[in-house]
Amino acid sequence: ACGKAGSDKKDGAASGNNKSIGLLLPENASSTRYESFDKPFIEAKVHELCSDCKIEYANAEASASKQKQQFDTLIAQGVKVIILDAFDAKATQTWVKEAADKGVKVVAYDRLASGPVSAYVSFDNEKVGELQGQGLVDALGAKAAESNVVMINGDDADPNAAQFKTGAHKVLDSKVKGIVYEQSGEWKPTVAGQKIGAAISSLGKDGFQGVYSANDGMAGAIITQLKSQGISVPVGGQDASLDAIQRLVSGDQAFTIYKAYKPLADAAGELAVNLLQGKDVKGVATSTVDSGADKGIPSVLLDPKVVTKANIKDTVIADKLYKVADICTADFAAACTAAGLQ
Amino acid sequence: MVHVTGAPVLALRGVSKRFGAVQALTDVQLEVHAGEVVALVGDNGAGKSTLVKTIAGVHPIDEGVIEWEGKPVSIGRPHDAQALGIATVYQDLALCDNLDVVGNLFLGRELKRFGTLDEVAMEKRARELLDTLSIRIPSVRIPIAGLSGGQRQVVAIARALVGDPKIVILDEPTAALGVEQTAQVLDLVERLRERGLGVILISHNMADVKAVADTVAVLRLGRNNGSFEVATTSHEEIISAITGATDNAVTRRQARIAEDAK
Amino acid sequence: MVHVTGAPVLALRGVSKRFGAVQALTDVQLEVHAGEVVALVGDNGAGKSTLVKTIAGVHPIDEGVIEWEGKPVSIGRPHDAQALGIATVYQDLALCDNLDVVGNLFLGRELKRFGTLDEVAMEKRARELLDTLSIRIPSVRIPIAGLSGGQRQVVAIARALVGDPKIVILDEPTAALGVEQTAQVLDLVERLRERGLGVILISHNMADVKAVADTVAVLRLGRNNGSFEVATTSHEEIISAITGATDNAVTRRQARIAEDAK
Amino acid sequence: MSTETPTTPTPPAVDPRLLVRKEGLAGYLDEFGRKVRSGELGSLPVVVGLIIIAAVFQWKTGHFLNADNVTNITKWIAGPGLIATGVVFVLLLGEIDLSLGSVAGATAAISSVLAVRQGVNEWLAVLIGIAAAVALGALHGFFFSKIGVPALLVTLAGMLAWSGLQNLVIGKLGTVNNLNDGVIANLDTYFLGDGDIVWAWLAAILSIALFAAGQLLDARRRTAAGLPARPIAEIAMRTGVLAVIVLVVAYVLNQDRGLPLPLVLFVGIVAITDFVLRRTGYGRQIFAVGGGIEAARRAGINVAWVRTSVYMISAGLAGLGGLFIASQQGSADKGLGGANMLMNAIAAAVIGGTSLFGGRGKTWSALLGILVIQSITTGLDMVGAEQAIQYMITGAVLLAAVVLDSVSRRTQKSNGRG
Amino acid sequence: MSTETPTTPTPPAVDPRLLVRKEGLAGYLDEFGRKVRSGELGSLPVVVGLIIIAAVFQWKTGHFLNADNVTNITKWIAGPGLIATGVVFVLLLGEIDLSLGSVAGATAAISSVLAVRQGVNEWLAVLIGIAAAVALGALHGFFFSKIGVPALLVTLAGMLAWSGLQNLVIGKLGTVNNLNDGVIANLDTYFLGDGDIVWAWLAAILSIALFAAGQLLDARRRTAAGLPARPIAEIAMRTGVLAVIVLVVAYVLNQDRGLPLPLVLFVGIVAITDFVLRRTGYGRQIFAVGGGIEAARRAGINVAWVRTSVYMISAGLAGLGGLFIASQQGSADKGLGGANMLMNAIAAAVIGGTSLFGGRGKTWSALLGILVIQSITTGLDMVGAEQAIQYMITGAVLLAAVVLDSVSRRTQKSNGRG
Ligand SMILES: Nc1ncnc2c1ncn2[C@@H]1O[C@H](COP(=O)(O)OP(=O)(O)OP(=O)(O)O)[C@@H](O)[C@H]1O
Ligand SMILES: Nc1ncnc2c1ncn2[C@@H]1O[C@H](COP(=O)(O)OP(=O)(O)OP(=O)(O)O)[C@@H](O)[C@H]1O
Ligand SMILES: [Mg+2]
Ligand SMILES: [Mg+2]
Repeated sequence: ACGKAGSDKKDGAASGNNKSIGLLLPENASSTRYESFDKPFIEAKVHELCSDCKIEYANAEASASKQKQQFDTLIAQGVKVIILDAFDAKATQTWVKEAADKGVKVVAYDRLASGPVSAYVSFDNEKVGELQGQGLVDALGAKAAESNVVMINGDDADPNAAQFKTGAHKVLDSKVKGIVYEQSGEWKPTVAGQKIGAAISSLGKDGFQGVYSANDGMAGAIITQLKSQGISVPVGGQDASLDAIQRLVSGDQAFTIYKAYKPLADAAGELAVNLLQGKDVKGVATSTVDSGADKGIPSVLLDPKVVTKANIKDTVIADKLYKVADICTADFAAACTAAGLQ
Repeated sequence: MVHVTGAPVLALRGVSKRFGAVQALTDVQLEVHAGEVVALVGDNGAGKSTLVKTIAGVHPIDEGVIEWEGKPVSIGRPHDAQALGIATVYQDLALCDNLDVVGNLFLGRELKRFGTLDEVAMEKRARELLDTLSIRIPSVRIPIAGLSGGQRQVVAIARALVGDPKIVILDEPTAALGVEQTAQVLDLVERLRERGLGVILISHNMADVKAVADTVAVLRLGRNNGSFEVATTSHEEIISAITGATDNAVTRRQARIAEDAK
Repeated sequence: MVHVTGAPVLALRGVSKRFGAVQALTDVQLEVHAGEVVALVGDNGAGKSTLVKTIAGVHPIDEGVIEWEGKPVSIGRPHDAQALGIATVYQDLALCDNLDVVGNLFLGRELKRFGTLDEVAMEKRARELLDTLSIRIPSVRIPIAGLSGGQRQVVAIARALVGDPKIVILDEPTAALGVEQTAQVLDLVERLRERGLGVILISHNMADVKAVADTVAVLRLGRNNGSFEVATTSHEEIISAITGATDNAVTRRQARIAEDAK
Repeated sequence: MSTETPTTPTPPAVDPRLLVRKEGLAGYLDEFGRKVRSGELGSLPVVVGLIIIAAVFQWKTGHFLNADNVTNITKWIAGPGLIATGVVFVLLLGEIDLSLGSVAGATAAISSVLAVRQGVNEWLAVLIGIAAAVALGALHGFFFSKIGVPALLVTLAGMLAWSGLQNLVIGKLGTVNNLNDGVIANLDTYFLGDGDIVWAWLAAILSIALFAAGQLLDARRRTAAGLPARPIAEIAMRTGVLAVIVLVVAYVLNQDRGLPLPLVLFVGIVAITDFVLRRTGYGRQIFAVGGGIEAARRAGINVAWVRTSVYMISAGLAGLGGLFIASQQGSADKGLGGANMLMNAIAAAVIGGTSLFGGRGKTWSALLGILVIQSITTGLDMVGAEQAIQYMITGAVLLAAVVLDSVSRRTQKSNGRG
Repeated sequence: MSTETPTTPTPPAVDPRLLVRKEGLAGYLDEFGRKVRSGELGSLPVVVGLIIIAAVFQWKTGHFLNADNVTNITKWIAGPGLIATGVVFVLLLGEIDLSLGSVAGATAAISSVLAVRQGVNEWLAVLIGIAAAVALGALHGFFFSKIGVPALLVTLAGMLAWSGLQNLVIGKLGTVNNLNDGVIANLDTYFLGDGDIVWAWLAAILSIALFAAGQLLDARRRTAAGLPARPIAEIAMRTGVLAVIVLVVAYVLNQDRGLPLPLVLFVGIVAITDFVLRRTGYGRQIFAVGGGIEAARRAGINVAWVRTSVYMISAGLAGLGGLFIASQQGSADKGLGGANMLMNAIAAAVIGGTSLFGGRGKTWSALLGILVIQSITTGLDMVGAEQAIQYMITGAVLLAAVVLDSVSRRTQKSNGRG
């Protein structure tokens, strides 16, 4: 007499909530991008296309379990389209399938959630890692081939950190002399600072010529420690966070990776509204990707950019990510003038 | 015996106290004059310790009035009672197990020097105090946790003498004491009376009560059950007020033993 | 008085115990026979409770031998002592404040029914036990934390009677008790002796000791200081063995009072 | 031993100071009023809090109390709720276990990796996982009770070590998806009464009947032994209240897919552990150790064993909870059972009314507490509160829930003998 | 009051059972041996542990004890060490404070945002930040001691709420870089004796002289009052040991850039708090409350105020610690002061020898404990251990460090009266 939850069951909360789009973002502790950029940009785009649509937002705080709960809650609320930035993209197979059974469509955002998603919008994480590696090689310039590099990676428990790492290795392994020290910085600046301190103690002050940092937060602490020991080598990060842009201006940090959140968010918003209104997504999602058994997922794939002191104006400022005034606080005024920002 | 005159230093008028479903005290009256030793007696669970704790501010009273030198006062916490000049030795002692003997003796009334604790002066004074009570404690620097029951009791008694109280309340102070220490405490009670302090002494030992008390107040099941002048009352009268019957285990036991002896 | 025959049930031979820098017991001897009441007396801090705790397995001994029915045994934890048949009432009672009276009485020896606790049987038995000790406790279902000092003491005594001990050790069992309850406990001690149990009774009350004990063992500063037949020894002899001097606070106080009375 | 008649039998007079409850319903209400006034509220504040939370979110969102949302909430509480049940056990000892989150994570990792990557039979994998959890608990218990290392430290070390173990077991390949239709996957998707609602009703009614029968039998034995017993009117009332709650919940859940298996298992485990704690000698020993180690030791209780076994039980429950969480999120990953999970479990136990100071509490408090926390989380997610605000509100609501509880407990505390 | 002569003065005979220590060095060694045997080791196990850790890593890496690595370690211990000092205060009360990490994060956020984004004078910003931390502590203290909510819960709520506050303050623009050459930035980069080594030596020698003078004066007063005093030989030996440690550390640090400012400030604060705890009436009250709330209350101590003020102090110290961490990582961000930081701080306090059960401990234990933890972390970083392995080793070493400590404490514990 007992049975499985089936699609034959009555559709719990189908009651007229068809104007809601779910938005699930993975975390907010190690990066500010999600709530500072992704969320407002997506909301703006959705409202632009569908003025009475509502966004139901939740953040998973770096927990797959919590994200699943939020996912289920959205379905229970009767949401028909979910933009899902999966904390753990590998773990979503069953979720997406359950949703599909209930007629709920999922847009995989930023990370390719496994399962039969309806569309996918992203930067390629491995590509980001490659760009980071290339950025460091460029910063090292002619000496790159004789340079030893220290790598401070993201948290081992975060699946995305592994993809950044793979990408970076792809480039660095062949183009520099060697990786002389590699550790997880756990996405935590303090930890990263201590790791670089240990690296300096182990390798000596001239034991390495460049530092790969998986994100900007860790890069800040790494640079602080290097400076306090009087070491000056190129350090690169990721995220184009404000503090990193400031360090680019002052010359402390060599580069960061800028993923233009606006086009990403715009594409997601448009796809979601189209799905909600039953329109075809092919017009927006021009390419396709495969994910396990699910072939030919309509996709929007965007290219991340390397930001250096030279192209700040053309990237983050041009995209209105930051105002010049945000970057050029009193402390950075002189450097800004020198860099031609003011 | 010192003569009692004037208004009582401390007076309880119609005090009641309830714990959950238990009415521990009902409409209790009590008066203590300067230079008077009042013995408070009663069966186990009669409410003696509860009464003491209401006076000492440990349990605020539910109803009734506490008067101090004729004026009603409100005693809401132990600090209030101490500020009035009430020093209390509790039946359950209430010492800090982790502090040493000196620390416990002066807790809340530390001697200071340049604003910092004057350990030397306190240790000296502690040794003097304990000597007057003829107790042997291996060292005044070991934590209370390592003392015997009687040693702890003496420390608690000595604690009440630091400072300058007007009323000293002793809740079964000699329960854990040896014969010699008991004699010292009885001496101490008499010295306190001579110096004009009021003393409330709780004890189950009628011999001790008769030896030092001026009046005996009896509590029974949380109510007053008579108040007697010690000089004019017999042992048996007090005991029957305590047990509420002239035929009780004590008299039966005595009768039986007398019979056996025959 | 029952006649003592054969080997002692419990014998201590040269027992020593040290706490940190304090040598609490040195080379102590003690014998208890079936049907005998041994009173253990001594000044505060003499080491009586420590001795009891070594027998009960609370503090394992450092040196010496404990013999049970003639054979040396090792008592390393309270469970060992209980298994031998030693029931102990501690001076510091050691009850679980959060459990109710019934729970404490049967702790470690719960009555069961179909493998689960038989609360009904235990509650019934608890009421009977407490009645024989004529104590009034508002309800056997309130946590121990809400009992008066004497009520707790009676619960601890009743605890020792659950089970089937051969030796009962009572460490100052009547310290907190009223006159009636004290009489009941003395009766109880006599009943235990009649039933052929050995009893070790610690008390500072010489009258009680003389009333029920067969022999008196004196401890002083952690060493044996004499053992007396109660029948043939005077009050004063015992007290001077306890205090280590014939001139002590007790005799001085008596002399002074006698003088005042003149 | 004291079967002999005492020499001086005193009539067992009832203490005249004890306020006896009047007979019947009036007496019950009377006593209830007195208890509320003197601060013995029991779980009333939590229940009221729960009702307020539900009302507020229902009003804000309009579908908080919908059948499928209630189903979701009752499914999700099982995992963290089992961890919270484990927390109740250690709190009863007056101790803490910080490792339970990591143990849950490690268990899920072990079972999943065995079943999915090594191809071990899934039932066996689950058993091995739970056995491993119990073994970890035994290790904590050993260091704590035999070596004497403070429990906070042992379990802090455990927290680090077992999350390391979890990472190692999951390995470079990362997240392990549950087997389709496997044991773990079914934990989450199976419903009692799905298709045939009779079963769901039967389960609900059976639990009510068991409760009433137990109460009646107990009252009869007490009356027979001459002890005060609960009057029939009161038993009827208590059964009535329980029946209403159970039947309403069952009705609402039946509107969706029936009783979720995780809820049934969780409630069942809570009921069993509650029985063990209150009705067996072993449970009594746990309370005794929590109330006073020295007293328990002197009563001949094997304190070391009680402590070790409690750590084993709590780790086992946490391990089971980890499997429920894996089932619910569809996979075992490196982050399963992180620090937040543990904090929620501890908060749940305390909000539900288990004392942090040992010796007082029930496993039912894990159920009540986790229900409060999950309701708040779900509600806030539905309202779409911003992350920072959400943190603050969660913090504030937790505080509010316990302030009420604490204030009500104060009277009792101040009555304690010092 | 008892200045009157007693009627029966007993000669104050020394208890013959007390084993008195023999005079001179022999007596000292004798007593030391006895203490080791009976388990009163004090901080010896931690110190030995530290030496072993240093030796192992020196052997493994070859440059663990190099001047610049030692400098790094001593710089890093300041931030978490200050939080651990705050933890010692609450542990002395027998309580816990889970919010200290969040408080550190919120303080760093407030000060940085004020100074950098609002252009407030940086000293003022730092003061406001610390004042805010103290205010948060006061709030915890109020709920705990006045309302009666268990401290674990209050601070759990605080942990969530203040990390929300931290996120709000930092806001959408994210991570805030420290001002170049500002107060906070300098905390990390300033060295006493950088350039002029005389100052560094002076600071070291001054602290030794102060210690010796204090000990000598105390001994003289005691002898004058007829109390047993520490023999001169022992004072000389203690001073000697201290001098060797201080001078060796100073020498090694001078090989690099001199005494790091964070280390000097941290040690200074530990010394001051130690003085407050051991030598003032307020410190005595803290111990009393930790040893027995009811006894302290009956002694007329304002228990609520002592508790509240301790929570204020610990929050203030955590706030200061947060600024040190911000200084060391070059910025204030949303993750500063996360859960791991707090766990390390608690572990440090306990490893250093502060009891979790209240009423026993020293602030120096925060210094010792954090030194152990930081040495292990740095050593493992240098060896290049993997993250998962690192977690496990850290857990295992923490455990090993305290097992020794616990075993040695057991004898003492079993002597406690139950
Ligand atoms: N746990 C302990 N740690 C250190 N010293 C202790 C401990 N227990 C007892 N002592 C010491 O041992 C001595 C004997 O104590 P014990 O409690 O046996 O005395 P007692 O004869 O029972 O005294 P009383 O009549 O006061 O109860 C005392 O001086 C006490 O300081
Ligand atoms: N904190 C409390 N909570 C509940 N009931 C209490 C509390 N304190 C005392 N009682 C009850 O109040 C009554 C009186 O207790 P109290 O301690 O005052 O007795 P007592 O006269 O001092 O007895 P004893 O001679 O045994 O010390 C007892 O029945 C006891 O159960
Ligand atoms: Mg009393
Ligand atoms: Mg004793």
